[in-house]
Amino acid sequence: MTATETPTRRITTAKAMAEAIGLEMRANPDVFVMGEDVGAYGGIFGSTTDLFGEFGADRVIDTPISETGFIGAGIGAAVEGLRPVVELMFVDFYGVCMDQISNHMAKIHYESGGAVKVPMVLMSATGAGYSDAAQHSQCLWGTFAHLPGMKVVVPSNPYDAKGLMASAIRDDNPVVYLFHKGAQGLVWMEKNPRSIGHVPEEAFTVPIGEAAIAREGSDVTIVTLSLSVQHSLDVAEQLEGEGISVEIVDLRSLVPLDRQTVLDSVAKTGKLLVVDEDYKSFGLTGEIAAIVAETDPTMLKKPVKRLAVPDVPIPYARSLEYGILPTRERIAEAVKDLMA
Amino acid sequence: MTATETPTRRITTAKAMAEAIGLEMRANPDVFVMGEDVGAYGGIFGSTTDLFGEFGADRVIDTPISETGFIGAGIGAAVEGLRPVVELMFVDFYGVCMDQISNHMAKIHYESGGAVKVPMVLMSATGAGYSDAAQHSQCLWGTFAHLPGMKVVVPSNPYDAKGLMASAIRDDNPVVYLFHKGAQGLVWMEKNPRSIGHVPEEAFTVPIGEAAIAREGSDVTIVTLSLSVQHSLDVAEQLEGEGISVEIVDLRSLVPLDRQTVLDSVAKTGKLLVVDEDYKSFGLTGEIAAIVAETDPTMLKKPVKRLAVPDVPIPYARSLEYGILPTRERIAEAVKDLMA
Amino acid sequence: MNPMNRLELYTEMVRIRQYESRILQEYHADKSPAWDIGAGLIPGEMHLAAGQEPAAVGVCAHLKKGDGITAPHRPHHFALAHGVDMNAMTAEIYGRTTGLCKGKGGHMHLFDPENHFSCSGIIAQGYPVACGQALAMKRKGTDNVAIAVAGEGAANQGAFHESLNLAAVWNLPVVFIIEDNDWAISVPRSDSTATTSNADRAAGYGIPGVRVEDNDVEAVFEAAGAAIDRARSGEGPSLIEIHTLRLWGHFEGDAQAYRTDLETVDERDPIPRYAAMLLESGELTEDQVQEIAATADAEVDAAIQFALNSPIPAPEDALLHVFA
Amino acid sequence: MNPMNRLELYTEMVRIRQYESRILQEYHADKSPAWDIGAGLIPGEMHLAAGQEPAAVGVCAHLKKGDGITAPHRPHHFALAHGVDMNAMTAEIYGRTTGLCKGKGGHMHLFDPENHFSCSGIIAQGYPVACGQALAMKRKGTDNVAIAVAGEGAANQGAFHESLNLAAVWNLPVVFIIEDNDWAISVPRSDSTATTSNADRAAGYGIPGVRVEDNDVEAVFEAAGAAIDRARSGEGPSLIEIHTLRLWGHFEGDAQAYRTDLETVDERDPIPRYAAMLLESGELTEDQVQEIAATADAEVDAAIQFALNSPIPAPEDALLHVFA
Ligand SMILES: Cc1ncc(C[n+]2csc(CCOP(=O)(O)OP(=O)(O)O)c2C)c(N)n1
Ligand SMILES: Cc1ncc(C[n+]2csc(CCOP(=O)(O)OP(=O)(O)O)c2C)c(N)n1
Ligand SMILES: [Mg+2]
Ligand SMILES: [Mg+2]
Repeated sequence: MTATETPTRRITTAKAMAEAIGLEMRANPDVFVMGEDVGAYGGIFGSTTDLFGEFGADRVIDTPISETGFIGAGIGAAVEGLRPVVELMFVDFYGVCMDQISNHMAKIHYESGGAVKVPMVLMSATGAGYSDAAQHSQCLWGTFAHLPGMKVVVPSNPYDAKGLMASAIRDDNPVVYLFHKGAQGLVWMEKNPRSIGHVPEEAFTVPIGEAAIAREGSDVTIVTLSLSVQHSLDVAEQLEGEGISVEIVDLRSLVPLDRQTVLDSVAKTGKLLVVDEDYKSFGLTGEIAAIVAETDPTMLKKPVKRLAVPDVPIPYARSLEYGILPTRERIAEAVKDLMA
Repeated sequence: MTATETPTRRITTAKAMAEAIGLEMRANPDVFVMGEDVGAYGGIFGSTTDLFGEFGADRVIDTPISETGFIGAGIGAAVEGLRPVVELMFVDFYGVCMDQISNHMAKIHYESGGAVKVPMVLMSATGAGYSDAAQHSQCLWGTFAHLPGMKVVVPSNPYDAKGLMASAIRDDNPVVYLFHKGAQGLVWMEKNPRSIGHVPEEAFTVPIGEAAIAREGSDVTIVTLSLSVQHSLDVAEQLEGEGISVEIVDLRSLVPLDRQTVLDSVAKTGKLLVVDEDYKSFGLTGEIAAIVAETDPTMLKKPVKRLAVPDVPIPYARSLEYGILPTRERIAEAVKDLMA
Repeated sequence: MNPMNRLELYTEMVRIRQYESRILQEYHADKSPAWDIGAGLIPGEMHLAAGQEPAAVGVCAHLKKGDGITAPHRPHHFALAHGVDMNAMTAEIYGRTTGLCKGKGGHMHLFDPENHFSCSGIIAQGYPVACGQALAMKRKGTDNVAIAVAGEGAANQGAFHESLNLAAVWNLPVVFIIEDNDWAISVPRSDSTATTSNADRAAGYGIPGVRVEDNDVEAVFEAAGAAIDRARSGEGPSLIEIHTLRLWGHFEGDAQAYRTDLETVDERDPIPRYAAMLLESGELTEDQVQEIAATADAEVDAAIQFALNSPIPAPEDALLHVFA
Repeated sequence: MNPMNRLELYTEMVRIRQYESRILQEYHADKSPAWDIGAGLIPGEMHLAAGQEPAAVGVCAHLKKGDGITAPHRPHHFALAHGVDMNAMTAEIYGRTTGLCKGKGGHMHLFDPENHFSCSGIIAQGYPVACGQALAMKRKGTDNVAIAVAGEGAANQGAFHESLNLAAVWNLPVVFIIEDNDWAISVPRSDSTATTSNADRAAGYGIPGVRVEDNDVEAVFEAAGAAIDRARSGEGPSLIEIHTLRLWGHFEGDAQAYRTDLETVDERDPIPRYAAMLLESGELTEDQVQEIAATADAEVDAAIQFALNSPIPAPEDALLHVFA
């Protein structure tokens, strides 16, 4: 810790991401950034704020709107030993470049029998809540986590955002880094105060593959991630007043998945609610429930509850959108159902 | 039934698909076929055999290798009231065109508030087992089923292949029709005799959204689909000799998913094995396990077993490939574990 | 071109500008105190097309019943010029049950099947869909055409290439429009595009390519007329790039700090320029200017009132319309 | 070009042809009685490049240490011409632990980092990766180049377009090669491609485009030399389309019933033609012809023996190498 740092320095998640990238860029000339509007604009969701000013157009590179082209170029550069951090502006755009991501970035190391490494970070914005509708509001982390060969991390707060970014850049594997727009702490979007928090100035890492107990509790386990951790913490504080003790597991990584932390918590509480802003079926909520069902279903004192987007595209109007998101109200209701 | 038909006429799955498409094309001039090598070649996996000869290049259209282009064109044509059947040669190529599939084909009806219909079939070949390696051997149905707005069907035998194709073409929604290469009954690939079977000559439908009990049993439920149904049937016959009674649920549709048939079978046997040739995590096996865990985990006399590709890309060498596929041996072993 | 048409072109541009101006105003009206993109009567991203009216008006002047358009994330000008109902469109932007899409689509996903109009928020992905519309029109034996619209940034997306090739190989009645407004969000054309004219790319597909340089509605009208005639008569697709102007930010809230050409933006506004020309030639009078503005104002006002008076969707209706 | 180079070009073509011929033979040797694609010592799809040797040999003659190649599903000729170890490559095709990829990749996924060589089974998707290699080469201050190879069918895929534009905008040292063998599986070029020369498309990116019409290794050598020099000296990318010949089926097992040009295929074989020319000019003797064939035969034989003598991977090794 440097002398100039105040221990309570509080920054946004967006700033934490950019700070981590900047520190790694300073430490390692092989690290560079590519993406749409990552340069002078600083990233549409602030993930590259101020990097262009420090590192210039040679290391913070604005790209054409050619995601297959520049993500593929990131792969080629990584294969040659560089460490690109590539931004896909919204995760919803994965479909124009998923071949490079899932057939190349994720598989080259395996296909090559370990001969080739792809040390690349693919970061992308996720999430709904501000009426950006069906093509700009998805989470889709379940889609990435289903496909082998890429690590998938999803921070819920500024500290983890910085530490996971450092880990991701230093990792010799492709890491998909998904951040929720609503947890970035952006000035122009409604935000939970938890999107701003204490983050040390110096470089540090948060290990990929380890979940965190975001809050200890004894009655009900909520397994969740990203913005839903913030909501769940709010709900847990509120329910504490009603005498319900909620434990919150913040997964932080989906691949590798920290199964043990999930199981330990469910073993303790016997009640599991999985909260996810991704689509419900064939995704995260199913995987977490299955982990318990394949380990020991008798741990469960109640059937598992899955709260996620109910397999509909994200609608535009606020009333409709909040009709399907895992809001605090729905989380609280689900916890209470489990307690009933 | 026509007079010329012998009730025991047996055809391959591939032929059954092509026959269904041909019948629908005869019945409805709005139906047409597009894709790579669907014309004179008859589809790389035989799904359009002989259609070119009957209907010509105007209704059985070979496309450039432009999946985004021609799948998008299918969507545009469907929006205008035609009923295109579009082939994506291998499902592994989804990544070059997934935006059209998941952001357009699947969402237009919803986004339009029901004003626009997209009556399109997207058919694609899936599956491993013949050393086609990491980019030509995937199943990926979990990926499609996770994303809302498209129905997803996966036949396991010639009869269902024909009936589901007819239903898919007549459906006013986009239907993703995934067929396993190894269940097509192709002359140039190792095959299970179950890939050839009795199929009536006339048009008929198999309803989308209804699972089938492929075999009744009382000790263990196998929930599975596609080629794994054939394997599971083989295993069930073998285990019958050892006094184990296996019930097999052939899901047939993933979207909509017939949860009740799964639950009824598990309620009866109390033991659930899910067999899937897709990747294990965040996919089908998790979803099926979760359905039980969220309904009533006490139905389970044993922890659920999930047999799927263990989150690795599909390797090339036969020894490696069969090291990770859900083979008959692994299915039998898993059933026996559940009986132990 | 006859004076009558000129007046119509002018009137339609003013109508669209009035629309965008009012949406601009209404959009920002209730986003404060802390400017919040999700707040207010019009939430979400908002991409307005002020300055780009010549493109939409010049093209759509040639369209008739049955012709289609796929527009991108910046769609209002083409929607209005093509006859999409202003009330229903506005209600959609306000997220109301009377909207084109019952509030499910929003400003980037406007669907009007009657006019074969749609738009999408994914760059260049309307191009393939327009090819499919054109394919259907051709198969049905009509002389209708499909218009595919995208920005100059979109011309570097794979879908652009695949669509032009497909349309050319299949000789489809589609006209591809590129609106070159110099910017793709903050990225100037020179950083994204390896050619100064996308019309040059048409040769790679053996189709005609034209670049209209001066954001002049009549120049667009001429170029579009030739391309649309060609498509209608079965001669196949064309590409038209229109050098136009993004008068405002990429989306509302965009501070445009990156924008090097901001100083000259106002003087490049195509509407006052066109008005001046018509006034000068006597084809338009000051009175008419006032009258046209007033009519547009009234129409837009009524549309906004219609939207405001329309019901907000019930939350549970979010579950409808996944499947037909 | 001096006689020495001609002999080398010839020798390398013969070496590759010998390789493809032997793989053809070995591949089919144990697929019967019912021909089963997954059976035998070499299972899976097999795309051989016989007839296309001039493309690989003419291009790779200019490459040096540090230069890279991304090849498509039909990769052997480029791999061999670029110096990928024949033993390790063959062992990979036989799925052995001594293979380039320990048996995980197979014939469509050959990775040789030492030679910066890779290939992929997804059409045109090697193009962007080559741009990235070129970007790395440029950032590292080397004068190395990346070669991106694809078929004429691939030139209609979006990745082609995005890559050419990206390489041009960023002035990358990459040379894009299109091998036009007239067919994409069963689809003739005329049904897939809206231009008779993909070289025409280069103009849309402001880069040089050349079409080599006659499947002649020397013509390829000339064109490639100019493009590679250009790339090395920092002047940016180029596109070369080579009109070549698919001597055999798309993949082994392809009956080619669709193929209208089958009759003239043999007479268009570029190797006998080149041999005849060199024999005629006296730069090659009949003795040398025999000797070159024998040397190639011996090398290929040794590679196949190496593969056959190598261990088959243990099934549980399938779980290795998901992550580094
Ligand atoms: C595939 C995809 N990539 C990126 C985006 C994000 N995005 C939205 S608009 C835009 C810029 C578009 O520029 P241009 O095509 O020139 O249109 P303009 O906004 O100037 O009208 C970008 C990058 C997107 N919507 N889709
Ligand atoms: C994205 C994608 N679409 C389709 C295929 C299936 N496919 C493999 S090779 C091939 C034809 C390729 O033709 P061309 O590019 O001309 O190369 P050639 O085989 O003639 O060498 C096709 C369609 C694929 N591998 N990837
Ligand atoms: Mg623009
Ligand atoms: Mg070819």
